[in-house]
Amino acid sequence: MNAIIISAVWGIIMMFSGIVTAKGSTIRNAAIIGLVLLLVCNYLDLIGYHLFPVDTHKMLFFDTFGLLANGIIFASTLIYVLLSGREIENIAQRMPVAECFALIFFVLCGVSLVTTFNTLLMLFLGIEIISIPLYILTGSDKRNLKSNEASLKYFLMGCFSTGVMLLGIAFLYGASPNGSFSIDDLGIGSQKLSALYMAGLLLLLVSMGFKVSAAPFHFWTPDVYDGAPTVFTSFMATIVKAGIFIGFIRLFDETFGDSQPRWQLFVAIITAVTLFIGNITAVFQQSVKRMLAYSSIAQAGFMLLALLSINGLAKEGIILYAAAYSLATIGIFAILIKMKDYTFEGFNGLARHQPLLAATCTIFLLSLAGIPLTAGFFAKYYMLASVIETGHFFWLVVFAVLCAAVSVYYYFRVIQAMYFKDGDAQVLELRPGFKGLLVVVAALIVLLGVFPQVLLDKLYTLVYTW
Amino acid sequence: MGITQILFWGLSILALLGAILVVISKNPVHSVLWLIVVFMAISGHYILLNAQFLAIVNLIVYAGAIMVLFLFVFMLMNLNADTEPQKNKWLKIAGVVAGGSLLLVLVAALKHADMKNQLAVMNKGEIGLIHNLGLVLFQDYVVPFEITSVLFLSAMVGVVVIGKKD
Amino acid sequence: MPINYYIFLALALFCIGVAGVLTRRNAIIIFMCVELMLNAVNLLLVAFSKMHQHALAVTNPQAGIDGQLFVFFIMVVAAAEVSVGLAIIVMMYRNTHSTDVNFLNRLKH
Amino acid sequence: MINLVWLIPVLPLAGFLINGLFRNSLSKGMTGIVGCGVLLASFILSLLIFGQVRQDGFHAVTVTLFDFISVDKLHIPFAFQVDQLSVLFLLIITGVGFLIHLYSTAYMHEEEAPHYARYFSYLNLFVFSMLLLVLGANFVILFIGWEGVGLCSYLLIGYWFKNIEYGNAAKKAFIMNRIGDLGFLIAIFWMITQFGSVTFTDVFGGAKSASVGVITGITLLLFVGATGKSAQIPLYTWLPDAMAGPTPVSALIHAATMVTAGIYMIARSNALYSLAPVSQTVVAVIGLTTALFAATIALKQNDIKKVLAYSTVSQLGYMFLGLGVGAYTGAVFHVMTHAFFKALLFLGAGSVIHAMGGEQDIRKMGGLRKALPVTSITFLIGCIAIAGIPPFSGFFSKDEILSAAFAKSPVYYVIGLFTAMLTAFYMFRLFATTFSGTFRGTHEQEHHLHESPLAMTIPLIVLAILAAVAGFLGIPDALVPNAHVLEHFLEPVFAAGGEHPAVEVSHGTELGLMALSAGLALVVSLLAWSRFKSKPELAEPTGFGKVLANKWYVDELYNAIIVRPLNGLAKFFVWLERWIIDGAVNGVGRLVQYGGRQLRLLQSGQVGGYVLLMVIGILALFLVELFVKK
Amino acid sequence: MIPVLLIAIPLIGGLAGFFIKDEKSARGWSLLVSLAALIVSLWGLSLPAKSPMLNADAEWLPALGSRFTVGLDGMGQILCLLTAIAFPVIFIATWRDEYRKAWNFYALMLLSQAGLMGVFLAMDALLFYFFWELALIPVYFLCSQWGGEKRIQATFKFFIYTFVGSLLMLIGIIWLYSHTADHSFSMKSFYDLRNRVGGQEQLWLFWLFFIAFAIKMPIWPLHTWQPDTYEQSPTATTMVLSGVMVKMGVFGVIRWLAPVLPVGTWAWGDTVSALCIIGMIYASLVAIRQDDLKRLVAYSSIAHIGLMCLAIFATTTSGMQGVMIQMFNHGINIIGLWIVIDLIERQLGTRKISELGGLAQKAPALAILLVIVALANVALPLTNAFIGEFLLFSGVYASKATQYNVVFTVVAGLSIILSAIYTLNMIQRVFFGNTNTLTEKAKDIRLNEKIVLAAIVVLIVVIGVYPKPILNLTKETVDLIITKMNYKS
Repeated sequence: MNAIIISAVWGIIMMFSGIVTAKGSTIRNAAIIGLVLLLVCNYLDLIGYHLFPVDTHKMLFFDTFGLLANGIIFASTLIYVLLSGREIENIAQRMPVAECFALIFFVLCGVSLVTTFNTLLMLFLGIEIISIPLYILTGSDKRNLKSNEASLKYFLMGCFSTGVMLLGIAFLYGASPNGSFSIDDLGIGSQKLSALYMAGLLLLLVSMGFKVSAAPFHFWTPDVYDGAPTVFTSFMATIVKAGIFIGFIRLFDETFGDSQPRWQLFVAIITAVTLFIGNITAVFQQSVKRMLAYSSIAQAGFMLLALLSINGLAKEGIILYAAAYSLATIGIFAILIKMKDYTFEGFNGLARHQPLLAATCTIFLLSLAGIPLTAGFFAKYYMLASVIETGHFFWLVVFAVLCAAVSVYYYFRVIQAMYFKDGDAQVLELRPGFKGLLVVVAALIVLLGVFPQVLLDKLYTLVYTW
Repeated sequence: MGITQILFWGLSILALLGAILVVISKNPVHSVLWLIVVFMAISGHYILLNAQFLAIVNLIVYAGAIMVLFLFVFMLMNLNADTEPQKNKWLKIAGVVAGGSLLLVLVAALKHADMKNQLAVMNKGEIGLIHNLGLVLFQDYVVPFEITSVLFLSAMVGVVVIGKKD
Repeated sequence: MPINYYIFLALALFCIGVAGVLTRRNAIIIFMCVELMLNAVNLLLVAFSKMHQHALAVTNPQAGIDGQLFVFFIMVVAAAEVSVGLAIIVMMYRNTHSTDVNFLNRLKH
Repeated sequence: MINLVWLIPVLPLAGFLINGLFRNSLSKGMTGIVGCGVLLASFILSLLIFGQVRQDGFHAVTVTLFDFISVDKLHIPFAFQVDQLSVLFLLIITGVGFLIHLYSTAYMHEEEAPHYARYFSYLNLFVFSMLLLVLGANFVILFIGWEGVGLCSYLLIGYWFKNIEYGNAAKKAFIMNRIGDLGFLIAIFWMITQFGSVTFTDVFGGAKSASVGVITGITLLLFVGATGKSAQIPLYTWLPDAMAGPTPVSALIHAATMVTAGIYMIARSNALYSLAPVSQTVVAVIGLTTALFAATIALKQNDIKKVLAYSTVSQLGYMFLGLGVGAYTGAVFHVMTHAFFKALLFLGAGSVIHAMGGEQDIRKMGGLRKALPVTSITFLIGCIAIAGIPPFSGFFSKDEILSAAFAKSPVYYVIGLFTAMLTAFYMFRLFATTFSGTFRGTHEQEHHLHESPLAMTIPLIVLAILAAVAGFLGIPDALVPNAHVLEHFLEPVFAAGGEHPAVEVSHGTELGLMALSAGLALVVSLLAWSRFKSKPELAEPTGFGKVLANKWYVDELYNAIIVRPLNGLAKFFVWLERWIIDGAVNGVGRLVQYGGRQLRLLQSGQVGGYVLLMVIGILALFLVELFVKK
Repeated sequence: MIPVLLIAIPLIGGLAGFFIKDEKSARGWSLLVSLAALIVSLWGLSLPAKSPMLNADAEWLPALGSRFTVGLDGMGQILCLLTAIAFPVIFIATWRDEYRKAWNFYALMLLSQAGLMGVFLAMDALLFYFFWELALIPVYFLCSQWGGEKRIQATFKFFIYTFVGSLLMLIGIIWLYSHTADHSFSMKSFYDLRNRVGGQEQLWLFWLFFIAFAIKMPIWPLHTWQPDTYEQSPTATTMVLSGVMVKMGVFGVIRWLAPVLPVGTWAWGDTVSALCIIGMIYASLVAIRQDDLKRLVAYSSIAHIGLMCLAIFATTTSGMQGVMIQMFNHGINIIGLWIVIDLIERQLGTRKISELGGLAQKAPALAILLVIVALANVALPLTNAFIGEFLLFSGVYASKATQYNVVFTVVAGLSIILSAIYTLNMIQRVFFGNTNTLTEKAKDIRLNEKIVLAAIVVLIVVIGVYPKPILNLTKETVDLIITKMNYKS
């Protein structure tokens, strides 16, 4: 609860900070303070110290899983703001910085809801609170037609998926034995499911799949990620996606967990299609930004494996995956923002001019590709292991690794461009702090890659003592 | 067939008809108007189902506020029927076929649902009254209720930011 | 009324909305069709709410009220969405003088 | 003394290392001293050991140096076996080898010092390998030497590496040898699985309990090895080409070492062959065929060394015939006498070539008798010996084989006899063309003609004496009873292989046969002499002669049925590699790219399209739900 | 202790190497580090087999059941020794090669050494996988950065190829892990799996592992990355690749496949053997037609490795011993060949056989050393490779795991002949004959190269004459593996 309230309140503070000062850095610092506060409070929550003893009437449920996910998300956001926060000012000729930060905080509020919801209503509200600011952030570069277009596409399709989701919720409500939206009451057990229940489940799967850009409901992703200002693409592709994924897992674990065998096949199909489309389509992209959009689809495919096999490993893994994926993607986007040219050619010879940038970028890319010694490896490891643990869907595992191999192709294109091709990659001005932070992020990724247990220890003990 | 049944069928047909006309009207303004008809029909259903509060809110919020917003925008943009060029015919057909098959499939999926003897009671029950709803809303649902303020805030901020001329 | 009727009615409305989204090119009309879908869901929820009330009235006099409250929240959200959506459409219109979604294809592949 | 046997191979090895490593700093004189000295020392050591071995009641001694390979139950020690057979070979190798080394110091004197040293180091290595071969107490050590001589022949044949033709000849020798070696190697593996050991004593001891099929298989495979090393059909073609090397090398290869390896190995394995009659027949038939075949080719060769080379192949065929019919002693006897007279002939040919300034074509020689008296006389002795005219050595050894062959089958005898006549014919054709008549070379050559230096003539003389008298070591019982010294000496080795299967021929018949062959040889020799004395065959041969001159077109045949198909296959594989296998790999990559390009088109940029696809996705999920049984 | 040092020295040395921004110092540094590793490796050899210094164990991922367990058994000793010898030799031999940003080059080389050491030392499946990939990454960068004209495509193919394989192996590892009794990645748990994993499962699990190893070795038809990569890589890296890295595949089969999945190994033995043999003949024939020296050696390597793989599946002690010793020998010999090729290329700027000739006149020392190395390559007796191939072939011949042992031996034996053909062809066309305008200006080798090559030759001969120490070293490992492979017991 701490996080929800503080993020909402801090959003309002940010909103009004624009009145107090017009200086971008002040506002950004305020945001950073807010994020640190969020992290601290969330940690307090995690260790059982609740600042706001609110009776949520079982609307929300705060467990370690959700709170840990929150922590990861806030930390990622902090890193994101530190790395790319300044860029928000660059689109701020059209967009007041304060409002942008306010929206970001509102999104975080939504994410905290999604990670801790206990009724479908809260899930719905959380998703909407995430979505609406995002529509706006996507379109924040108002004069840019691409940004407009992305925003409108995102909005229209987002509404459509909301409709689908609501229909699903309605079906579930109809099927629920005692007329409730609470996920405690929806768990019907493992007996034969009614058609209504199944229909609701499928529709929810579709709409949540839409939000995490699972194929074939992913079509908005490349366009929106491409069109949105890069700094917000970074935010959407990482923090938001990770948050929604946690909610996704939570929904299917808590609500439908008992009837897992019934819906696993659907998830498997969606996962396979997502992996396939994400990876294959990314291969042909010419723009790194768009490639990253497709890669985010591909990564979502991998995360869906956790959904397929909801078990201890999966829940542990999804946290690690969220962390690994967010860190690496935020890092790459932070570098991408500094590039003058977003195409692959634009990266040619970067290693010569900016060895540090290239080196960190390489670590991020390696992490995304899932090479050992980076966090990405263990993230993928957990995903694969969780599915293998279930003993089914072995074909999907094999398919997933083949797709992972394809992913190497496009990630390594960037590395090739940076290191092995000649050219002069144009980079915007870099602050030393930025570089330092990149190194820190890269170090974090390597640390997680060698000792993932640093992050997972707490979760592990909790997951297995449940 | 009692009066409620007749009303049910009448409203249903009205709603469906209105909905279809929303989709096929050439003139956007007509679409808006037909949509209002649909909303009214649905409000009628709410009343039949003894959900008076929702019926009223539906009328006020949807038919009243939201649809007026739509109309405003149309007028602001001065859109009329001619501005919308025809979509690719095949896409249109595909759209209709897809919508139709979705209906078919959903109906097929739910046809066998064990709902035969479940009734949506009409004209009975107090839960739809503002008194009951209000109590529950401000007791059990206070958290979501407060949370929606965040939703509205963000929507407000967004609209201001986006709508502001620079 | 048997609940099935409501289910089918709501589904029909929903699918008409879907068909509208698929067939129309005007962003606002598409948006209206989405509203149609939401209303179909609302209707369904209210119908289910009454069904639950009927079924569970003995044990719980308040049974079914959740559905109606959910509808209330949907309306709230819809209102917020409409404001944002229309703002976006207006912004779009300012730049392109069109609300045609087919016009939006700078981003593809 | 016997414990010092390891010194015998190690000394040449040391010579190899000294000459090889310090080839740039050693003077030619030093090189020659080192090269010959180590051989002489080895020869003396061999003599000393021989002294011990020839005492009555000597049993084979095994000297183990160290554990070579020891895996699981298989133990292969690096061990030497000293017995009558190996000592005999030791003497031949070191003795004749020494003479050849000595000869070489003069023959190769025009080479630059480093190359001169290189030459001697190769020679030493060659001898080392050969010594290893005959001393080895098991098949693996034997095989090491076996491959070693193959390597050295490669190095020596290709000694003048600037000439690409010589290089090809060297390569051919090595590869042909390797083909045979593969057979040998497989035989060794078979022995390992069959007997769990490769040591001679274990293998021969265990052979009696093994099935005939197994023994036949092993022996046939061993014989495949032997055909490679000892230049038998079908792997003989490398030997004539091996003339590319310096002439003393040819002498070494043909006389003392290398080619006799096959004979040695089969003689050594007599215990096995005695148990496998089929193999024996194969050995005999192949040997006989080779003898005849090579002899026919030799008839029409004009290169002095080529004639000798084919005669070697032919004589080796004789030896195999001897082995095949069970006359192991005869075969070894022939090896010995052959070593003497063939070394003599080659060195003589070398002397001729030396005098002729490198010319090898006998059509451009003639009348050399006057200019090269020592050479011509010794060469004549060699010819008489090889032609089988009594009482020179070749007669006795050849006759022993022929009589054994007669005992086995008259057909063998008839063909053998015919071959012997051919031998006499082509040898005297060679002698007559080269040494009598008038000189047919250039004036410059005529001026240059001279008898070779002492270092060359002394070996010739020594060998000539040996070629003349060595036959008396094996006087057949038919002539003088119990005068066959060699048979008595070797008896322990061959007795171990079981009883001699040859049907004894009565002394009377044997005498008759002897007389027949001696008479025929004499007649044919004289015939050839008179035929070519003054009218050498200078024109290009025609008709059947051409076929013979072209060696029955065997090289061409091999080229057509082996080399070219192999090349074709290689070419096909290169194609396969590029377009199919790698093509498949790249194809997968390209397929992914193509897929990417096509799938990307789904991303049409149209919202309507996206929603449509979403709806289709939903439909698909529901259809799965409806229709897929779970 | 020693295993940790073996990994840590090159790892830390390599990381430090990135910061020595001076070509000469970086070169010296890397030589120093690699020599230090060699000393440690020799120290390890001097210790008795049971010495506690040879093992190290530390907590790593307790929740996953993976520990940082490293140890030196006989096979590890021999391969670590190979790795430890290879790097200084490579550094010395390529002392004069020029690299852009050389410090990065040397640092990456050291990192790859660390990865390789890790692979050979890991006694924990996950750790093994970790190092397996880690060894690959630096090599990828080395090849792509400093390689030939088509380096990017070639090495990329190599990378993806091997990556696919290793991912499949990862699946296999996880699958096995989830079936271990104590949910552990330790080698012991894996070795105990043979009773817990059914035959049917072993059948497909086998391929998950084998494909990874087969790609690395490489086994026909998964070999096509190899010639391209060898051709395009800088020679120093090619030496690492062919000298040490391909042994990872062989090693993997011996340590992580055959004993873990004996039924699968037995069931697929014939299939794999057939592939190996096809590969041997095929590669030998293709080698005959190569004009590029590097490609020729690459194909010859395929043939040699094929034989090793064949012998593993023969499941005989002598065959396995042969594999052990041959892994070492092949590494030494092929590095020797590469050194010669590098010398030629550096001097004359070409690797095309058709453009060379007559080098023996100009560079006799080089010619002699090459001939010896090449003869070792064709397994002439008294060279190290003879011991290896003799044991390999005898192992294959004696195999009871297949009924086609004789056929396998004979057909595989043909490659002996073929190898003689291409090797001699190469020697002849490069070194013999007359010089041409290009080779006219060739010079003989310098002292450092002479020393390195001479050292290699000495190793070749010493092992060829007295292989016993090495055979004894690996005896225990071989016995263990063979016992484990005999699944019936």
